[in-house]
Amino acid sequence: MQELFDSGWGLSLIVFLPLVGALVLALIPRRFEAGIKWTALVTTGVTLVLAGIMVSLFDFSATQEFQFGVDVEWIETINANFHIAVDGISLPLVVLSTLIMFLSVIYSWDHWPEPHNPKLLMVLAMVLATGMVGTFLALDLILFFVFFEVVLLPMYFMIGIWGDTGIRKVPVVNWEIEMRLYASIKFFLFTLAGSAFMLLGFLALYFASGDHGERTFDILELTALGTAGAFVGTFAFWVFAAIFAGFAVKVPMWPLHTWLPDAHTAAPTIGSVILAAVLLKLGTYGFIRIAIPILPDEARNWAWFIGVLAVIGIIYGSLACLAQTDVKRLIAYSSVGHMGFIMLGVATLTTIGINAAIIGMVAHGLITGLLFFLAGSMAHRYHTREMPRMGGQMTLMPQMGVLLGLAAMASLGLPALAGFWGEFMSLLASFNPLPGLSNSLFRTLMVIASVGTVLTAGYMLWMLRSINFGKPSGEWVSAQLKDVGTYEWIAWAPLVILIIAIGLYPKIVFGATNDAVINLVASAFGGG
Amino acid sequence: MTIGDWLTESANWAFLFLAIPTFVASVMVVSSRNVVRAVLYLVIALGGSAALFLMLGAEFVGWTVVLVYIGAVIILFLIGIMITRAPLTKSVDLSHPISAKAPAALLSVLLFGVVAWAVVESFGLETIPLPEEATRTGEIGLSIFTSWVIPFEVVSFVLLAALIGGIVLARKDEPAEVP
Amino acid sequence: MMTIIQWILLGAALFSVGLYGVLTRRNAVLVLASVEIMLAAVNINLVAFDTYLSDPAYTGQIFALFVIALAAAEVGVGIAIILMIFRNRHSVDVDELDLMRY
Amino acid sequence: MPAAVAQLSRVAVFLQEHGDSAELAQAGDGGGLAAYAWLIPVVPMVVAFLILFFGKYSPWKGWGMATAALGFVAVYGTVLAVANLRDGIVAEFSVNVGDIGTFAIEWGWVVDGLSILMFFLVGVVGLLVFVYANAYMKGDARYTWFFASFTLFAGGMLVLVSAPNFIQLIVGWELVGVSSYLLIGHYWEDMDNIDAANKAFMTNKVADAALFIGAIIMSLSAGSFQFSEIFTRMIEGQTTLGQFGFWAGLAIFIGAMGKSAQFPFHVWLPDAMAGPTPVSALMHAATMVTAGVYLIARLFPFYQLPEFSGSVSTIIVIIGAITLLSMGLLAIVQDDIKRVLAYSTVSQLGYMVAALGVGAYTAGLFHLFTHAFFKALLFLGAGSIIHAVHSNNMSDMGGLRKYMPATFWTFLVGTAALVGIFPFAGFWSKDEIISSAFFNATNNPEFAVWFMVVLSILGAFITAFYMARVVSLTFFGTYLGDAKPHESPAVMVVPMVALAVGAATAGLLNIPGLTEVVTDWVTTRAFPIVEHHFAQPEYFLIAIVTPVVLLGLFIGWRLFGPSSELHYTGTGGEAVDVSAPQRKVAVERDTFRIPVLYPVLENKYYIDDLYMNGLVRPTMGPIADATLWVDMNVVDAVPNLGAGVARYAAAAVAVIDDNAVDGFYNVTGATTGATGSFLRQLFPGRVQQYVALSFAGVVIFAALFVIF
Repeated sequence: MQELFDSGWGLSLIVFLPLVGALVLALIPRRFEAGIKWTALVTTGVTLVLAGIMVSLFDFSATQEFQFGVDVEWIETINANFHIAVDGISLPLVVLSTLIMFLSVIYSWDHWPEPHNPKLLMVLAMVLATGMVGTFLALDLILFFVFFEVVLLPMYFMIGIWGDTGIRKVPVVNWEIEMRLYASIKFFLFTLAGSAFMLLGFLALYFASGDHGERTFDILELTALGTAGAFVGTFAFWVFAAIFAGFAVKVPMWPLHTWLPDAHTAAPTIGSVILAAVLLKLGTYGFIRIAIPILPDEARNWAWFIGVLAVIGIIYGSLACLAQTDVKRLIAYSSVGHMGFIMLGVATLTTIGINAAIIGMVAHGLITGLLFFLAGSMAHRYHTREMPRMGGQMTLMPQMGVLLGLAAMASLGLPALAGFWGEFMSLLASFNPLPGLSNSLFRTLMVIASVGTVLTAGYMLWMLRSINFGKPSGEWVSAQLKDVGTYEWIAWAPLVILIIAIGLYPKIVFGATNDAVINLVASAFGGG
Repeated sequence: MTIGDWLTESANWAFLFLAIPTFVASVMVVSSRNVVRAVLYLVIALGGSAALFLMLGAEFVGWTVVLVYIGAVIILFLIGIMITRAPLTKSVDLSHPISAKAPAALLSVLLFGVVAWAVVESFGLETIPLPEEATRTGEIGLSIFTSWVIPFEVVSFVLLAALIGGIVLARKDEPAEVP
Repeated sequence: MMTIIQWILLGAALFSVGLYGVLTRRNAVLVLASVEIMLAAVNINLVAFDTYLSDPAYTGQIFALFVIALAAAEVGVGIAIILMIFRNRHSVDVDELDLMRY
Repeated sequence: MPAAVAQLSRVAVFLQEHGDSAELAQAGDGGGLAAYAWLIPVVPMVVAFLILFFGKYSPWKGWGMATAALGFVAVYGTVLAVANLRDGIVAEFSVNVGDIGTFAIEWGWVVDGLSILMFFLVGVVGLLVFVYANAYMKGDARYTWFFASFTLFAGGMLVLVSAPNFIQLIVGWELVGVSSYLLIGHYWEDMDNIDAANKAFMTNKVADAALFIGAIIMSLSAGSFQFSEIFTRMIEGQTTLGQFGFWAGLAIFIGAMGKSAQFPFHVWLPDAMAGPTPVSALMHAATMVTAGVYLIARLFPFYQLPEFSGSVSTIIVIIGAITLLSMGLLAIVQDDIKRVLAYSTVSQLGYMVAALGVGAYTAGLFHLFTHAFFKALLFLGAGSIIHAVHSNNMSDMGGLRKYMPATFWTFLVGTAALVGIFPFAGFWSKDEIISSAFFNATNNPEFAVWFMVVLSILGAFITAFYMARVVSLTFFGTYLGDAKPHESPAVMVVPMVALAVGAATAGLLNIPGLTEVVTDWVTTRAFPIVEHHFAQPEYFLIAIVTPVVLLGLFIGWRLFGPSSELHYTGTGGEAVDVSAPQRKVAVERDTFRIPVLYPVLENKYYIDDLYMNGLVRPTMGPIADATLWVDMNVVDAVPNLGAGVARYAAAAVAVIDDNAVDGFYNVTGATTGATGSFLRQLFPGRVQQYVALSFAGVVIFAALFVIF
C-alpha cells in the first residue's frame, strides 16, 4: 500500500475509481438493480477505504508538504500537467467527500427518487465523486477547472430529472415554472457564469506567469511566484475579481446565493446532501488553495469586502430562515449563514481564521448533510415539507426526532459538537485579523456575527418546535409512520459519530490542517 | 505568379473541371426540392471529391470514398428516405422558409469569407507540388499499423459500437405477447 | 503551378455550403447529407495539406480515412436514430425535435 | 501553578495597598486525588449516554445508574472537600485536543477550593434531588429519558466548574443550557412548555454571545485560553488586555447575567418552572443559575484588578442590587408556589452577584453554598406539596400542615434559612454579604455600594414578607384543593430532612472569628483573593437586619395568615368541599394589591412584553419576512429579470417561443440578450439554432484571430 501511494497511483485511484465505476454501471442493464446498487456501493466503499489508507499513510508531522503526488504531462502545448497531491488542507475534505458519497449510496438503497432510474442516478453520482475529489486534489489550474466543471453537469441532471415537480412561482417576472427546471437551470447558469470569469482569471495568471519564466498553470509554481510578489497592481486586482466571482458563486456568498435555496430545495435527497456537504466547499477551498496563496496582496485588499459580505450573509441567511415554512428551504438558507461564518474566517487571513474555515467546512458538511438526509426522509414519510403541517414527531418517530434535535443543536453551534469550532474560531479570528487589516471593522463584524449565532439558535429552535414537539396533528395520528430504518441508521450513524467526535476531539481536523495553514499564511503574508 | 501562369498550367484546368461540378452538386444537395435528387447530387459531389483525391495522388483515399460513400452510405440514405416515407416529388417543406435561409446563407458566406481571408493571408500564392506518382497503398498501410495503430483500433471500436448501436436503435421492439 | 489556396478555398466553400444545408434543411435525412458534405470538405483539406507538406507518415491521408470511417458510422447511427424518431413521431422534421429544449 | 505564584509582584503591591487579610493559600497539589478528579465530570456524562441507550433495560429504568453517578460525585466531592480543608488542593491538568494557530485547545480539570465547592454542592444536593426524583417522577411516560437528560444536566455543570480554560467553560456552559432546554421542555406535548424552553435557551444564547465575545477578547489579548495563563500574563503585564479590560469584563458579566438570570435577563427563569420540580430544585440550588456566580468567582482575580475591569465592578454591584430587590417584589404577587421560589432565587442570586461586585468573594460564595441547601429544600418541599395536591397554585392549597407534617417542618426550616433567622444558614451568609457591603461603603464611599446596602436590607424585608405569605397560604387556613392531600413517601421525605439539616447548620461553618471553614475552603486558589476579613460578626448590622426581617414576617403573617380578614376562613382543620366561587375568593385574597405598583408587578415590569413585542416578534415576523421578500424580489430579481427581459425580447421579435426558460439561453447562449434574440429571430429552428449559434461564435472568433 505504501508503494501504491508513494508512486502516486493511490491518489489517482481515489479520483478515478468512481469514474471507472460509472463506466461499469453504464454497462449494466437497467433491470439488474441489485447489480447497480452493489457496483455503486463497492466503488464508493473501495474509494472510501483507499481514502482511509491514505489517511493512515499520511505523514502528519509534515502536513504542509504535498504528499503522494503525481505530476505528469497532460496538455503539453499549454504546459498543463496532471498534477495531484494531498496536503493537510485537502486531506479532511477528500475524506469528507468520499465518506459522503459512500453514505449517499447506502441511503439510496431503499430511497430511490422518482422517476425511478437507479442506474442513471448512480452514474451521475459517481461522476460527481470524481469531480469533487479531483477538485480537492488538483494542483494545476486547468485540471482544477476541469474537475470543478465536471461536477456541474451531473448535478444539473440530478436536479433536473429527479427534482421537485412542484410549481415555483417566480416573483417580479410572474412566471410559474416547474421547480426542478427552474432550479436546475438557475444552478447551472449561476455556476457557469461564475466559472467563466474564473477561467479568465486562470488564463490571465497563465499568461502573466510567462513574464517570470515558462508559462505555467501549476498552482505551486504560481504560489511561489505570487508570494514573491509577481502579481500586483491593477492586473492582480482584476484577476482576483475574476477568481472571486467563480468561487463566490459556488460558496455561495451574498448576494450570489439565490441559486442555493432553489437548488437545495428542488434536488432529490442525495442531491441536496452532496450539494450541501461537498459542492459548496469547492468554493471555499478554492479561496484557500488558489486565491489567497497566489494573490496574497489582493487577498489583503479584498479581505474587508469578503468579510462584510460574509457577515451580511450570516445575518441575512438567518433572517430568511426565520421566515421559512419549508424545512428543506430552511436548511438551505441556513447554509448561507454557515458559509458566511466560514468565509468570515477566510477573510481574516489568519491561521486561526483559515483553520476555523476548514473545520467549519468539514463540520458543515457533516451536519448539513445529516440535516438534509433527515429532511429528505421526513419529506418521504410526510409527503410534505411544510413545517406547520408537521408536529409531534417525538411521539410519531422518536428516533428521527432525537436525530433531528441533535443535528439542529450541532448546526446552531452547540459546543462539544462539530459545528462549534468553525463558528467560535471564526469569531475568535476576527477579533485580531491579519495585521494591516482594519481591526475596528473586523471587530464590528465579530459582534454582528455573534448576533448571527443567536439568530441561528432562534430558527433552529423554531424548527424543532414546529416539527418535533407538541401533539401530532390529526393528519398523522393514525398514519403509520416508520421510524428510522436500517439503511438510514447505517448511513447516518457515521455522521452522528463524527459530529460528536470532532466536537470532543477537534484534533481530528486541526491535526491535519494546522501546520499546513500556518505554512500557508506564513509564506503568503510573512508570518502573519 | 500571374494569372497567366496559373491558367497555363494544365493541372489547374483539370482542377476546375472537377471542382466546379463538385461545388455545384453540393449546392444542389442543400437546395434541391426533391429529396431523392438531393441524395443523387450528393453522389456527384462525393464522386468529384474522390476524383480530386486521385488528382492529389491520394489514390487509396479516393477509392475509399468511392467504395464507402458511393457504395454504402448513399444506399443508407436512400433506404432512410424510403423508410421515412419522404415524398419523392418536389416538396416545399424540405427546407426552412426564406426568412431563415437568408441569415443562414449570410452566416455561411461570412464563414467562407473569414476562412478565405485567413488562408489568403497566411499562404498567399504558395504552390503545391504535383505528386510524381500516386501514394502507394502499402505505405499507407504501414503507417496505419505503426504510427496510427491505436487510433485505428479506436476507430474499429467506434465502428463496432455504431454497428451494434444501429441495430439496437433500429430494431423494432416486439410488443409483449398477449396470451 | 497549382496554388495551395485553391484547394483550401474549395474546401471552405464546400464546408460553408454544407453548413448552409445543415442550417436550412428541415428533413433530418438531408441534414445528415449536408453533414457529409462538410466532412468531404474537411477531407479535401486534409489530403491537400498532406500533399503540400509531403508528409512521410501520410498523416493527412490517414486522417481522411478515419474521417470516412467515422462518417460511415455516423450515418449508420444517424439513420437509425431518424428511423426511431420517425417511428415514434411519424415525422422527421427537425423543428419538431424539441425535446432538448425547455 | 507554583511558577505562576512566584510571579505575583504586581499583585503583592496591590495587596499592600488594598488588602489586609489576603494571603496566598499554602496548598498542595492534591496528589492522586486531584489527578483522578476528571472522573467527576466524565462519569455523569458517560452515564447520561448509557442511560439514553441502555436505561430502559437497566434496573430502576435508569434511575439507578443516574443516582449511582451522582453518588459517586457526592462521595468524591466530599473526599476532596475534606482533603482541601486539611491540606489545601490547588492543581490543574490539561489534555491537548488540537492546536489552532498558536493556540492550544485543551480539555482539563482544575481542582481548587472553588471547583471543589461546586463539586461538593452538585454532588450532594444532586444526589438528594435524584433520590427524591425517583418517587416524584414515578409513572412519567419518559422516566428514563428524564434521568438521561437530568444526568446530562448535572454532568454539564461539572464540566463547567472543572474547566481550566474558556473553551471547556463554554462547552459546559452550553451543555447546561441545552440540557435545561430538554428538561424545561420535558412535557413537550404542551406547547407552552416548549415556548418556555425556547425562551430559556434563547435568553441564554443572547447572553452567551456576549460571553463568547468576552472570552475571545480575554483569550486573544492574553494569548491563551487557559485561565491560569491569562492571569499570569495579566499580572506580569504581558497582555494587551488593558485597553479592552472593561469590554471583556462587561461582556463576560453579561454572559453571567444570562445564566444567573440577573435583571434584565431574568425572564426565562420563572417560565423555566415548566419543568418537573426536581429539575427546578437542582437548577436553582447547585447548577445552571449558580454558573454565572461561579464564572465571576472563577475570574475574580481579573475583576479585582481595577486597571483591567475598572468600572465593571460598579455595574455588577448595581445590577445585583436591582435584581435582588426587583425580583423579590415580583415574588409577592405570584400565585404559583414555584414561581415565588423562582423569583426568590433570582433575588438571592442578586445578593451573590452584588457581593462579588463589591469584592466580597467569600461572602458571595458562602451564600451560594448555604442557598444551595435551603433553596433545594424549599423546592423539594414545594414539589412534595404539588405531588400531593396536583396543582402549582397556592389558591388550591391551604391548611396542609395537618396532612403533611414532615413537609411542613422541613419547609419551615428552609424558610427560616432563607429569610435569615438566627442561627439558620441564611442568617450567616446574608449577614456576611451585608457586612461586606457596609464595610466597603464606609471605607470607599461610592454611590453604588450604598445603593446596594440599602437595597439589600430592603430585600431582606421583602424576602421575609413573601416567605411568610407562602407559608401562611400553603400550610395554614383551610385546604381548598380538589385532590386528597397526603404526606409524600419516605424516599421523598428523607432527602428533604437531609437538606433541612444542611439548611439549619451550613451557616455555622463560617462564623467570622469562630469557624472560618468556608473562607479557607474557597480561597484556596492559585491566585490571591483580596477581600476584607471580619474578625467577628457585625453585631451592629445584625441589630438592624434582624428586626427588619421579623417585621417582614409579621406583616406577611398579619396579611395572609389565618387571623387575617383577607383569609378565607373555613371551619378550619379538616378538608372541606370548596366550590369554585370560593376558590376565586382565594385567588383574590392572595393578591396583595398595592396601588400603582401592583399592575407593574403583575406584568413583570413589562419586560417580557418589551422583549416579545420589541425584539422577538419583529424579528420573527416583519424583519424575517422582509428579508425573505427582499431575497425573492430584489436580490433574485437581477437574474430573473435578466432572463425575463431576454424572454420578452425574444417573444417580441415574432418568434414562436412561449417558453420561459429559453430566456435564459438568450442571456448566456449569446453574449448579450440582444445578440441572442437577433439570432433567435434568424433561426426559428431548435437544434439548428444551436448549430447556428456555435458557428456564429466560430466565425466571430476566427475573425478576431485573423484581425489580431
